[in-house]
Amino acid sequence: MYFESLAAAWYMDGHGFYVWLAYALTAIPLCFMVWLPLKRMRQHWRWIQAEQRRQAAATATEAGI
Amino acid sequence: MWTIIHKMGSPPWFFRISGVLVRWLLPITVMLLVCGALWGLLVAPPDFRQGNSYRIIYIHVPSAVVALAGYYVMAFAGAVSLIWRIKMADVTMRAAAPVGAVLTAIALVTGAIWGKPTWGTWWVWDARITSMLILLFLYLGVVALFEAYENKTAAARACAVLSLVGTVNIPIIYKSVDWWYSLHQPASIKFTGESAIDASMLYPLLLMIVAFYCLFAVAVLLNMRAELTWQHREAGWLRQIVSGA
Amino acid sequence: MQLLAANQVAIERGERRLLAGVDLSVSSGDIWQLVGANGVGKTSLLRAVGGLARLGVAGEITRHGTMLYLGHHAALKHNLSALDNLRFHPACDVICSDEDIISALAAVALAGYEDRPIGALSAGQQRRVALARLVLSSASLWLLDEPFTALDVDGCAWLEERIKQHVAAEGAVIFTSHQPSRFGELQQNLDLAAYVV
Amino acid sequence: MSYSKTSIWQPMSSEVASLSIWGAFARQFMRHCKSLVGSPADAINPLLFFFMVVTLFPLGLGPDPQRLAGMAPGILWVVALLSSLMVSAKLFASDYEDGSLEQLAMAPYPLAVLVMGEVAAHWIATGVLLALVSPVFATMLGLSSAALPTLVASLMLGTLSLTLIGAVGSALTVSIRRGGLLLSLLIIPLNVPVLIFGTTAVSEAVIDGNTVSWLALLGGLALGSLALLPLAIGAALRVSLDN
Repeated sequence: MYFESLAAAWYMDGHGFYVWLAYALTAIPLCFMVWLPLKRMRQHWRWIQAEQRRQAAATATEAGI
Repeated sequence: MWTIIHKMGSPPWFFRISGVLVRWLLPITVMLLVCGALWGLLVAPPDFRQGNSYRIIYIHVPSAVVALAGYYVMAFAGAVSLIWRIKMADVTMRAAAPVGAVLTAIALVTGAIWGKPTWGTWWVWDARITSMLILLFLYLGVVALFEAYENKTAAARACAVLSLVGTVNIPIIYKSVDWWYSLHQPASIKFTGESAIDASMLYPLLLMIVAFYCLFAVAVLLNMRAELTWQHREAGWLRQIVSGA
Repeated sequence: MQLLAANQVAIERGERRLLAGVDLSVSSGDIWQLVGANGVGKTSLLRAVGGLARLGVAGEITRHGTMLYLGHHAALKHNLSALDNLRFHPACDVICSDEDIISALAAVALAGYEDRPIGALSAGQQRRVALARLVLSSASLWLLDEPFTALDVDGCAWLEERIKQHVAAEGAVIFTSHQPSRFGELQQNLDLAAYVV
Repeated sequence: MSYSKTSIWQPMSSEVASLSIWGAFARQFMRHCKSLVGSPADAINPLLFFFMVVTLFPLGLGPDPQRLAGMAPGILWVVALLSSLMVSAKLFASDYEDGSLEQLAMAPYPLAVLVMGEVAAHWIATGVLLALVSPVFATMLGLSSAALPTLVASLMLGTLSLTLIGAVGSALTVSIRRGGLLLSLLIIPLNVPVLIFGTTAVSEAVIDGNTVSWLALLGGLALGSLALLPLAIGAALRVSLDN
């Protein structure tokens, strides 16, 4: 490690604010970029499962009649 | 070759392969990103002229590089969709556009933040930043055009035409902005030559570039899987996967 | 002579499937009417057959000879005269002299209107300028989308007569209309309800 | 009024003759020219727009002649770009609405060629006209008269590219309701090289520098656009017809 302490790494001779801000502003959209399609996928997945349950219920009642 | 193209056009096959791929690629990408970021932030020595602010390079350059490459990936998918009319190419194009736009935006924002300690101002009309800004417009154009069409098959076609025109134009735009800048370059701003970069700084940069490529691939694949799930929500093969899981 | 062969044509718009498995063979002398409720895909099929709609059209469509398409819109520029509109018609299917155009306009009861800007004509008159193409064109297969709308009784009679002449002269017509069987024995119907997915 | 009741269909004398591809191009060109003569506002409005926006710059920047003259190349070119943007929004709109586009697509000639007839007429009515009138506005901004020939030449070549790029954008957005803003998003980035080369050519002319190479670049762009963009315009129009 180049820095002597975590505090020094945080401060970075006065440039810490810019560097950490840049990394934070990169990390947030990157997380969203991965999380959003996963969330969409999960929603579609649930929709299909619900649809399957509905169809199963429909065929069950038909068979009952 | 043809069998591969044919297979890639088949959603069930793609869905299975991409599932395996993502399962492996996602952890690897996260690992690469964390390692690269820690290396660049904490281990690499500071630049002798810019001090520690140069550490932004480890996200700025990779995002810019991958954003530009992403446009070519998108345009290639567009060309495949126009020529061979493979629906999967449409899905790829649609999935790549927002990812590329986000990466371009990241490159712009980090560039601006880097500019403050280096040049004393948040925004400089530097050749590369200006080119990135135009690339962002090109990406946003594709995304907006896709959203504006009601018929999504037609939307994919229109976007393919647009991204191909854009691809031909990108080198011209970059070159013209370069000339424009060298004509107007203010004397007060100086750049560190990239050729002079030391190996101890270069390795984490290369690592981060690889990591960003992986991230692009993962994000595109995830988008494609989400889109395919919706498009084939009525299909038997997908229902089997869902009920089997 | 066969002018058009459509084999197992399927049509989808966006994600919505409209029709599937449509077979249609049109030979010279045929009058085909596309029948079906609103939104069933009559216009879409007509456009697919003519090659205007390409996306989402599957199946095999073979065309022999030239085609003339007349859609809902008349393709007339409002600031051009009737004469200029026909002379520089965007379909560019024929070269015709001014005399030809003037007599064609006379045939659709628009004698003396050739120099009026289209914008100064009524909707029905504009429709008739568009129909004048049926006199000028040499196309063998006519694709007419709702040709009888906005026409008066005389106009409808003229159009029926013109269509009969065309098929008698080895031509063929496919048209859509809400009124059933205008041509009685002469026409064949393609009921699209049978192909709805 | 009565419909003629000719019982036997007589083929017209000239009906079998068909046009050459250039004839078809020329016919579309003539059609659009006649239409422009019929409503000259389409050609005059961009000039008026140009005039008015050029008037705004001295009001916004101050009347200092030196400063205005320094900025004149940039101002003139940016305004030319904006007015081309404005007119290209309407390029295919009426053709799409009145069904002319369907008829063009049905014509037995490549759509790209037929549409180029229309684009050529549009370029002459807006681009060439603007280039010819631009010295008036340039003089008002104090651009040195030595630079005027270069300005006219650069606008002449540049507006050809601008028109073609605008036609691609117009073809892509013609089937979209309220596509105006989208159109600017699509074509402004593509117009950047034209703007840079054009402004630089005029600026170089002011300082008596190397104008030829910049004009050559503009010419190269125009030729490249002429070679490639008609295909894109044709493909985009077909897509729009399918939307």
